Amino acid sequence: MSRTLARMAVWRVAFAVPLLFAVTAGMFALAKASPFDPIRQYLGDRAQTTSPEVTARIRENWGLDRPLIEQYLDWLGSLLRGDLGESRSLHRPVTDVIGERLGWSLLVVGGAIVVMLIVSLAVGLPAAWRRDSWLDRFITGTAYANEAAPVFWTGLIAIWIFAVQLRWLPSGGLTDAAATTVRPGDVLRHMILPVAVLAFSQSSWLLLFVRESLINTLREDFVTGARARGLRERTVLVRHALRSALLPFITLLGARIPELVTGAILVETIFSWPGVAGTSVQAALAADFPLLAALTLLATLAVVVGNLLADAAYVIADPRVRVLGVS
Amino acid sequence: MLFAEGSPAEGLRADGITVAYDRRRVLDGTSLTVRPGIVTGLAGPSGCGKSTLARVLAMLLRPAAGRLTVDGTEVRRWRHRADLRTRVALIFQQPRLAVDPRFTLLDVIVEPLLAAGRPAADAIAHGERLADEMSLTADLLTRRRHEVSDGQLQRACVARALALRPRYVICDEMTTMLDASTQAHLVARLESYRQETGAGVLAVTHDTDLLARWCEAGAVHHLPAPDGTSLVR
Amino acid sequence: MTQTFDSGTRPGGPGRSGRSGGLFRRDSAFRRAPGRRRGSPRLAVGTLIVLGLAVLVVPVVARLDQQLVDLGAASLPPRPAHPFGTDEMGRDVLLRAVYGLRVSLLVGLVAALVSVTIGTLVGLVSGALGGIADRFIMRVVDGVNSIPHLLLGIFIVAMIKPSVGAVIVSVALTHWTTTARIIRSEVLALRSRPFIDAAISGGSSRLRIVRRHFLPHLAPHVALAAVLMMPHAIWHETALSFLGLGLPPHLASLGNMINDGARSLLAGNWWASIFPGLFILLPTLAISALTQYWRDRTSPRWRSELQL
Amino acid sequence: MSHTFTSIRTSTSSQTVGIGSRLRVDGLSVRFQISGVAPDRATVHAVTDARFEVRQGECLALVGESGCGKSVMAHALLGLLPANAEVTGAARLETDGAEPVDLVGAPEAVLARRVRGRMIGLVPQSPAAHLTPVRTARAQLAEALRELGRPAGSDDLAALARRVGLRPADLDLYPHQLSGGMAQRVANALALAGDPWLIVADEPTTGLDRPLVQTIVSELRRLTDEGRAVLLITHDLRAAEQVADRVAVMYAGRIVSLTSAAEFFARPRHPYAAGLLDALPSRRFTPIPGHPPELTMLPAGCAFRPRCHRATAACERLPEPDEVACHHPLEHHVVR
Repeated sequence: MSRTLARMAVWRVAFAVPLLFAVTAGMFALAKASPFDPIRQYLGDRAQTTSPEVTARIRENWGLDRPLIEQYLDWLGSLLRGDLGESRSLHRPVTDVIGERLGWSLLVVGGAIVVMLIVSLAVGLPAAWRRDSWLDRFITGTAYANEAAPVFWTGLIAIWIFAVQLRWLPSGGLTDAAATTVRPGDVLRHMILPVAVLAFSQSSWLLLFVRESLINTLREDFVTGARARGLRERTVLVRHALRSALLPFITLLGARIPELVTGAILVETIFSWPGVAGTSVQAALAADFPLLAALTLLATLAVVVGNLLADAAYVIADPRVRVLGVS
Repeated sequence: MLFAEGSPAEGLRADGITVAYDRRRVLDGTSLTVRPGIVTGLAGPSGCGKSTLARVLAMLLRPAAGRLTVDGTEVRRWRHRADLRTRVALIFQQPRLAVDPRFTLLDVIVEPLLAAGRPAADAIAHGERLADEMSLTADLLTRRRHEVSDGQLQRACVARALALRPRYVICDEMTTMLDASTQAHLVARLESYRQETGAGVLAVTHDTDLLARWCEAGAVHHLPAPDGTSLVR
Repeated sequence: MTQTFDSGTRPGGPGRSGRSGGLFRRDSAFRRAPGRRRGSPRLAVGTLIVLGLAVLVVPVVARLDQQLVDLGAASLPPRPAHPFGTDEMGRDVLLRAVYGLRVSLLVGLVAALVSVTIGTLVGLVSGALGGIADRFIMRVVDGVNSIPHLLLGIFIVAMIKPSVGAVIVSVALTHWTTTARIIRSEVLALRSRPFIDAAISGGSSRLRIVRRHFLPHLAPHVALAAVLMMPHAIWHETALSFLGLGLPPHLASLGNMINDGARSLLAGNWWASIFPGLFILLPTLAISALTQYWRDRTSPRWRSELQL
Repeated sequence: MSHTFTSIRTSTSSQTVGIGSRLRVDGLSVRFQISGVAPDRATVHAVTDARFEVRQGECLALVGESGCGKSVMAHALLGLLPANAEVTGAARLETDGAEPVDLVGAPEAVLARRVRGRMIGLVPQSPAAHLTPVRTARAQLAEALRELGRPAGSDDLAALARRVGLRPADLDLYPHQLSGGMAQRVANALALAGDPWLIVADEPTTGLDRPLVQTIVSELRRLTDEGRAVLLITHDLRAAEQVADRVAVMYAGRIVSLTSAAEFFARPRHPYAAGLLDALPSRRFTPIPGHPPELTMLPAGCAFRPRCHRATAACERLPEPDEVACHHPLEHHVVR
């Protein structure tokens, strides 16, 4: 089994390298084709007043006049050395910008994953168990409605209800406006709404999947086989139906990471949470290529690692795949 | 022989056929000849490559090595490009998988005739005659796959196989899923076709009674078990 | 013999011996009705017709001046004159929401069609070629899929000036992968079916097999993919607009409206944000309900393999 | 004390003197309601008015063309039918010294705790599909033994494995790694885990090679000689011939003939039974004309009438259900 895992890990890494190269090349090409002129954007309103020679000299020492390939290789070289370059909009090294914000994003996304898992299992399984009862119809209905509602809209509604009307929770930010230091209790209170909204928006899809998977498994021959052997209903459900129904659940968690990142971008924007995902919006608004490129790479890496972990967990859990390995 | 075109029927010969599925060698230098006018048998435990050999004989699977000749002409091109492919008909074990879910039974029978360019009205009339020979009643012909039993579906598949009057008919476990009465009926129909046209039939099955009753004496080939271990495993 | 019958049961299945449906009726899950047809699609169809008419008729009847600002009527709560109230610039929320919906539907439709076309072509090529080519194409698909859609969208829009075209391109370029994967697996599954071998043995040419077997089977999947892609595309267009990277601010777009409304939300006037959101929710919910109903009816109908 | 499989006849639980336990099926009918089709075709009459008995130490073979409703019988007896099935009539398990258990009305709890695995053991069709794919055979066997209150130590498992012809090491395989024969043996072991007195074997020989069918048939024979009752449901007449004491023939959901095996195989009196035997390659190899009727549109009277060459006007009426349900049974049909 470990041989399969090793083979799969090597295969995934071998595949990830060309992918990251392709992503960087794509982004670089798109950036070069973009109508925004980095020099004028850097100079901001001073651009009209500076003489052409000055802009030419800036262009030169930024190396923007060199052939594209050279610029790309130069940029890639620095990238590999860990120098992500300078953020044009924040005028600080990209590594610092990401360094101070990544932690907060992981906190919200991590919290959302935990809540998402618990909610989708706790609600999806009884819905499947009592299929077509009023409970099931209510759960499925809300899940489909939530699936159709954009997360930024549900976020605003959450703010309106809990922050504006009921005043239980702060409407955004990391700490109270007045606070000078970052106290855990304060951060926790500020974290509740973002995590809840992100988890709620993601769990509806997962919940429907868990329900569907269990319903189909209950129709399988091996469940009838287990019942025919005289096992108690609970044993059949837990040790036979659930075990094989929840297997694909693991791989799909890996597949949901891109949606999770999408959700994080929107949630951090609504709740003005100082995370790295929200920063990508400012970077985009300012056409800040270095910061945006780094963030996109970071997200892609997160997804590749996520898929690797999910597939590894699947190989461990499902004996059928253990020998063949996941392609 | 009653075949209109082509060279005299000398047999469907497979020599030294080798087929491997990702490292596992399913057929290793297997040879078999389906002589015209008689019923040849092919037996062997499940997993010994019977179905693979059947698909090679029907020119649907290119072997890794070996030669296939149809009445003296060597087969060089396979599947779509094999121009002798309508001379050999293959009947599958699972009728439900061998029929497109959207086709009615009549569509199934008539499709080869239409593909050969026969005008629609003429093809349908011929198709209805073929269906009648398989005692498929008219009301069945408008039904689709999920509205008929395996037995009725396999009768349509046999009618389809005989539509272009093939010289060789390969029955790959044709009646394994069916009951004795339907089996007796299908075999009787193929026997009358063989006597009428002098076609060669290959019966692939592990049912020893059927082989003994249907095949020519002494014309039954046995393929070894896949890993050579005792059959009971 | 497996006589296959289509067997979804009527609601309340006669098999039950009349036990009332208590809150947690002690009735084993194994004895529950094996899946029931959903309600009728009338509500969903009705919603789509109403919205469709609104989008087509209203812009002709009530010309909307995009630039008009009437601070006197700023942030009025819902009232007969303004059923959805007015926003902080005094513009009628309902009228702008209809215009916004029109743009969203347009963007959604075009983006869905473009992405489904690309996806179908890639899926067909990958499925038909098979072997090494298929594995390579699928690696590319996995690659594009591993970049979060919105982030890629943001990147594309950031690099080309925000406009309707930019949004369409970004949504289309990020969503063709799901369709490609569906079409490819359908083609691969179909190719391995014995009835394709039977057609080949029966003399059918490659072209005829595609026309008689592949297209009729793939058409519903392509249509379903396109229909399912619509709400997803609307969702992304409104998200980009909400982030200020979608349609230009002055243009009435549901995303912009919700974003503008957000500022006044904290002051308690909720209508400027909440109502436009409904215009995103309703079409999406209606489309998903319709596809759910359609999938129940046309997928190989729920079949109880009665082992007779 | 490892779990030894003493033969039922000598074990104390059943008196060798009394008639022992038996299954009595009396007027059992199973109908399925299906929707989405025309009302007149909405009811599938899978089993109608079945009446038979199986005693300990006896093997009853239930034979018939596929699609005649015999496999539904196995699931009906164990209460495993889906919810859209309506089961009426009676099927009683009668054991000496205990009041009878009626399988038709029994709630799920009684079936799960007292009947399945303990009184009735099911040997399912396509055994590999009836094993949970993500758990080893050993885990499922040990779990079955524990739930049925039997010792489940490693030597008990080894004894049970050897009992059905498996090496103990085979138990560590997953279902997808088992060959056809091994899966069949694991299914037998699971069916015997609770030492039930009635074994229901649902098409145990379908799709298996001849030599494998031989081992299964001799295993079923051994179970009967051990004193268990065996209900063999199959369309493989050759297998039935080697193990059945009595043969019930089913056609279009009804039992049309219930006779001793000797009489069925040598001198079949029901036209359909004769037709079934004549169709065998080892006999006349002549088909029965026509098709079996749809179970949704059964003709009035004897369902075999359209295909029977001896049909007369009398056949409009349903024949009395006795040994041979036919108005004009064959008297001296010799089967070559």
